[in-house]
Amino acid sequence: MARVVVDVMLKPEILDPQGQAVQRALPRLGFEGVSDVRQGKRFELEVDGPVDDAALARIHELAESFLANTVIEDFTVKVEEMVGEEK
Amino acid sequence: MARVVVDVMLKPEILDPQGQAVQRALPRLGFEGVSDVRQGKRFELEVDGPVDDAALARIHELAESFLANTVIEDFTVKVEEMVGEEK
Amino acid sequence: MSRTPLDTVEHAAETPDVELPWAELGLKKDEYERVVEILGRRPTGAELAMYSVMWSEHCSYKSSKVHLRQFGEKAPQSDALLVGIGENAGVVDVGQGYAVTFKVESHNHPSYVEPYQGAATGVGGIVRDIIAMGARPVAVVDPLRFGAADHPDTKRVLPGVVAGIGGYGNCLGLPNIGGEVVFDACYQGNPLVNAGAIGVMRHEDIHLAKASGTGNKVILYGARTGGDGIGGASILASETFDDAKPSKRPAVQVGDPFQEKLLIECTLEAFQEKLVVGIQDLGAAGLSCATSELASNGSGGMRVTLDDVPLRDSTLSPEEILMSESQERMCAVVEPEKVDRFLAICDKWDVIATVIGEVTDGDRLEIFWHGGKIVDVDPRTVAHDGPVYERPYARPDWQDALQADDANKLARPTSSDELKAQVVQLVSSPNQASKSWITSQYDHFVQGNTVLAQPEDSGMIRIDEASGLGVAIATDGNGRYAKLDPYAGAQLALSEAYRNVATTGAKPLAVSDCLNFGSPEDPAVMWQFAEAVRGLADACQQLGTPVTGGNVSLYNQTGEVAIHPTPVVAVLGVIDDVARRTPVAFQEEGQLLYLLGDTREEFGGSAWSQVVHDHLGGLPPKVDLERERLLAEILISASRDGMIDSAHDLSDGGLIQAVVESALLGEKGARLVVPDGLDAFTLLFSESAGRAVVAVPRSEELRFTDMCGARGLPVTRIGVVDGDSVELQGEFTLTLAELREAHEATIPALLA
Amino acid sequence: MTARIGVVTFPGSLDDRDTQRAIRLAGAEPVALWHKDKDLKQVDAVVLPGGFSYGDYLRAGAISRFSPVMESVIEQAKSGMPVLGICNGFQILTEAHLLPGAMLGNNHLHFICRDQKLRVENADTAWTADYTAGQEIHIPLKNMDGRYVADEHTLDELEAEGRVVFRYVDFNPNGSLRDIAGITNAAGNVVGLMPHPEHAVEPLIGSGRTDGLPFFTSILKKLVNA
Ligand SMILES: Nc1ncnc2c1ncn2[C@@H]1O[C@H](COP(=O)(O)OP(=O)(O)O)[C@@H](O)[C@H]1O
Ligand SMILES: [Mg+2]
Repeated sequence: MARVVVDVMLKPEILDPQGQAVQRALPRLGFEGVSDVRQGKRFELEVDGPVDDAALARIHELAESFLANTVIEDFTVKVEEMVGEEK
Repeated sequence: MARVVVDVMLKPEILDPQGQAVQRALPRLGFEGVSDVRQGKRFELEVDGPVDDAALARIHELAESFLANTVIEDFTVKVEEMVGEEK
Repeated sequence: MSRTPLDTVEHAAETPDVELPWAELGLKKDEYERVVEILGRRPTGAELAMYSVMWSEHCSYKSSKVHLRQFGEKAPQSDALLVGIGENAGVVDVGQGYAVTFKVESHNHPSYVEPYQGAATGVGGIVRDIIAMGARPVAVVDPLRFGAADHPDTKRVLPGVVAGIGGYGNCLGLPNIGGEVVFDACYQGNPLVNAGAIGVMRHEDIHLAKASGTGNKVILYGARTGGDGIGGASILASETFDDAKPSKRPAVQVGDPFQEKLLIECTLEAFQEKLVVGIQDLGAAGLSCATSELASNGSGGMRVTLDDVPLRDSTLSPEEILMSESQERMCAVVEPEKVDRFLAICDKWDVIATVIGEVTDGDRLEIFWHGGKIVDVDPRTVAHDGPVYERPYARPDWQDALQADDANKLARPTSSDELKAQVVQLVSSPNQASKSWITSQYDHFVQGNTVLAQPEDSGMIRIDEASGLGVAIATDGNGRYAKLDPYAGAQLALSEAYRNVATTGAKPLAVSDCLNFGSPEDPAVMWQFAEAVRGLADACQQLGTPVTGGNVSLYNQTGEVAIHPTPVVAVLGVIDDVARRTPVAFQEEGQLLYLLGDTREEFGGSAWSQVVHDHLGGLPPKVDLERERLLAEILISASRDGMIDSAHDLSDGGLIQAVVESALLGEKGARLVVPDGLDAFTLLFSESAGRAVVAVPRSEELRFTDMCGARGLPVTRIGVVDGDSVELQGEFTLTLAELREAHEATIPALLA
Repeated sequence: MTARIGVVTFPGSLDDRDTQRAIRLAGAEPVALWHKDKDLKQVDAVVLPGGFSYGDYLRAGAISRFSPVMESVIEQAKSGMPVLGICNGFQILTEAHLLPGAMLGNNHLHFICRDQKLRVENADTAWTADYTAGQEIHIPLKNMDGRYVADEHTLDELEAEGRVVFRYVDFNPNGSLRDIAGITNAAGNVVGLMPHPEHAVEPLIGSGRTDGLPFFTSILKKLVNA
């Protein structure tokens, strides 16, 4: 069992009103110094069996054909490693 | 300038209808071997200035009070390092 | 994980001295002792879980029951009532073989904690009540109350609530056809999120929540069961009772409207094939409620194997499974030979369905887990024999002073300019301003039968394409009036909803209500509650509109401070042909404007007193139910015979508010004159009840005024539909453009 | 003879019954199609109705696009069968790449329901022949994800080929690029739009106008005269 994470973000040239709404709210919350916010989706897939190159390639294909719409979105696939700070 | 990423996911015990819908669709797409899918939000914040501990603490606070509703969601804050494969 | 040994009935009998955490589960000592007495032994953990949730205020109505009885005792004789109080929702005959079911419920507290999901699951819950009666849901309404419009937290709560109601209702394909949005600081920590739904069926399709027929199967279908909303039960699940795991047991549920849409479709298909003997939705208290109610309302007992419940979280204990409030689940009782077909329909709709038990010939509800019997109770004692309190109540000592603080003595405008300024101030105030920023987030069109929706006086749905038969619904409540006089306030809420239905041309038939109050443990609040119920029951009796069901929400208070007593009343009406409906909007220039009813100096609790003086005191407008009935008859006749082409009831904000709304909607102005015997100020702002303003084509003028005269309804000509401004002769002129800006800019400016 | 027009029901479709009613009112025969069946029951045209198929989870239309019925719809559409996608149906058509571009969340982030003014830009498609080019109509609009986007090149191409079928007039309700409310494929048989013509077919109901009826009479005439 392993966790594969697919992050899907709107392409940079596509307007992201959700991200903008967040950014606009920040000063009101007393929060300065953020020049841009983008909001996207994060998928956590629990994969049975080993995540070898073949498995990754298939997840890549899944992301490309299904989890993201590549007309408007970019994606990244990564095998989860715990980074940073967890709440 | 640095990028800080806040990932917001529904707590594991909370129903995730979106993730379930994705998971249920997978076999139809000929994709087996994924035992669970959770869908959450990813916020990419472009921060001016250095991301020191103080800045991270404030982003943490922002995530807790605004980006996530901790009644139903957990979040993680991390400074972006390029990991894995980028499309 | 699990305690050893399993706390079976046998084990409970052998270990009478084990202390159970009844207090943590919300039971009082005498209540726990009563459980022990009923069972003749200590309860098992699972039994304790069931009794504690079913005997909670929310499920047992223990504080309110003694008062609510009046709705039955005083119920007017009504041929229309097919199913009354006590079922999931009341059912009313609307003719041509059609029956309509409707009900309003609250989801106040969850909506404060998680506005989107709290409100969304509120819609989900009320819709399941409607399906459980055998009906196809056809519309929803949402009476809402928030804290001050400019309070920062309102900006968190309101958009989330509205998005949640829309997100769920829109996704279910239910047109939202009415509701209310009220702002008042008293709701700051306790917003009121009430949701109502209407469903339609043929008489023969009415279903009830009962499990009958030995051998019939109990099928649980819909979402898997998770650890939602089971707070206290987790204590029972822990190794030792103080080693709880609360963090894993969310108090707020997440709704899945898509799952609910599938639930609607597969349930209706099962009804259509006559596969269902009894049915119950799973709402508060989940399986505890569904199994005990189905069993106690049926003829036999029931045996359930809890291991067969499909779980989302495999770590759940049996107690938690019994208490889980996971959304989008239903329970059906099905004859054995029809089970396969039932399961096939569920499969067609991708809905998980599982046989979890069967009806037995005894009279016990028995529940098994891992082979052991963990529940063995008389289901009636769980579902119906909960405690009943006669809580003390007393008229609060401040009530006299409040009523003595007479709003009629407040300073009135002294010049035409001041009068004009106050008109603008009124129509732009948050409570009186256009709510279209909110209501445009709701689908009004889906199902293709919406005749009237926001901002009409009542929502109206066609239910028969061939004949044009339709139903109308309006919900109203005025916490300010009720604070001044809860008895009259409840009657005024009913009067207004009744009037709103009649204004659109429909005949009021029946009532549902949602009673939102503070803590019943406060005698002053309990008095407000008792008065409001008495007022509503008396008024329903007099108007001939029975209460068919409703909901009570108590403990809406922060610390010692309760919300205004807020009885919200929904009135359902019927119209033979929706082509005859009367809209709010002015239709044609030249039509004559008539004011129906008596206008008195009545400003207590009025919008004017709030907006201009930030004042609440005095007495609310006088209640005159016979007048309401007469007004309704006139409005209905006039609509049926084509004597009026628009009508608007007068309520908060008075005449000027109504005229401005009709003018803006119709994009046609009005020239008004002050009739003899009234002053301009009273004409514009009085909130006397029992009134409406109608537009009468000149060709109908005589016929209409003769009809009013013959029946004794005061009718006063106050002007004409004309131009592109609202003018009060000799006082002021406001262009429609100015009025539109004033009326429509407020809410977006506060919330967008 | 009359035309048989299929209306697909996906799980979560909402306006399927309304669309069947509109087809009936126009004088054609509505035929219910089921998402799990590849069989199109020999219909002459197909409508993908509005709603929230699969709850609009993942992306509006993304999951439905992979249903069995869509295999047949895609195949038939490519060989010329008229297909109309309304709202969620339009989203499915873009996800299925039968129409270019994509639908995103409204720029104001809210669901919006209103009676929307549109201009008919192309009255030559299978579904718009009963309108005249340039005609302005009012059709109810109700959606969460109505923002049409495509890259500049695609947009220019759509414009150049006259494949923008409807444009929002006076008010752009969702931030759609170039005010686009509906488009067609190069052959003109596949049309998608966000507003709901099926909710503007009876004078008393919904918006109280009948500006949507010509969709259904257009296709009926085309099929009957074919
Ligand atoms: N939360 C809401 N949801 C749906 N409709 C609403 C809501 N709030 C107000 N409305 C609608 O807006 C219109 C005006 O509301 P209101 O002023 O309370 O009406 P009235 O005074 O006639 O009861 C009515 O059609 C009402 O149903
Ligand atoms: Mg009204």
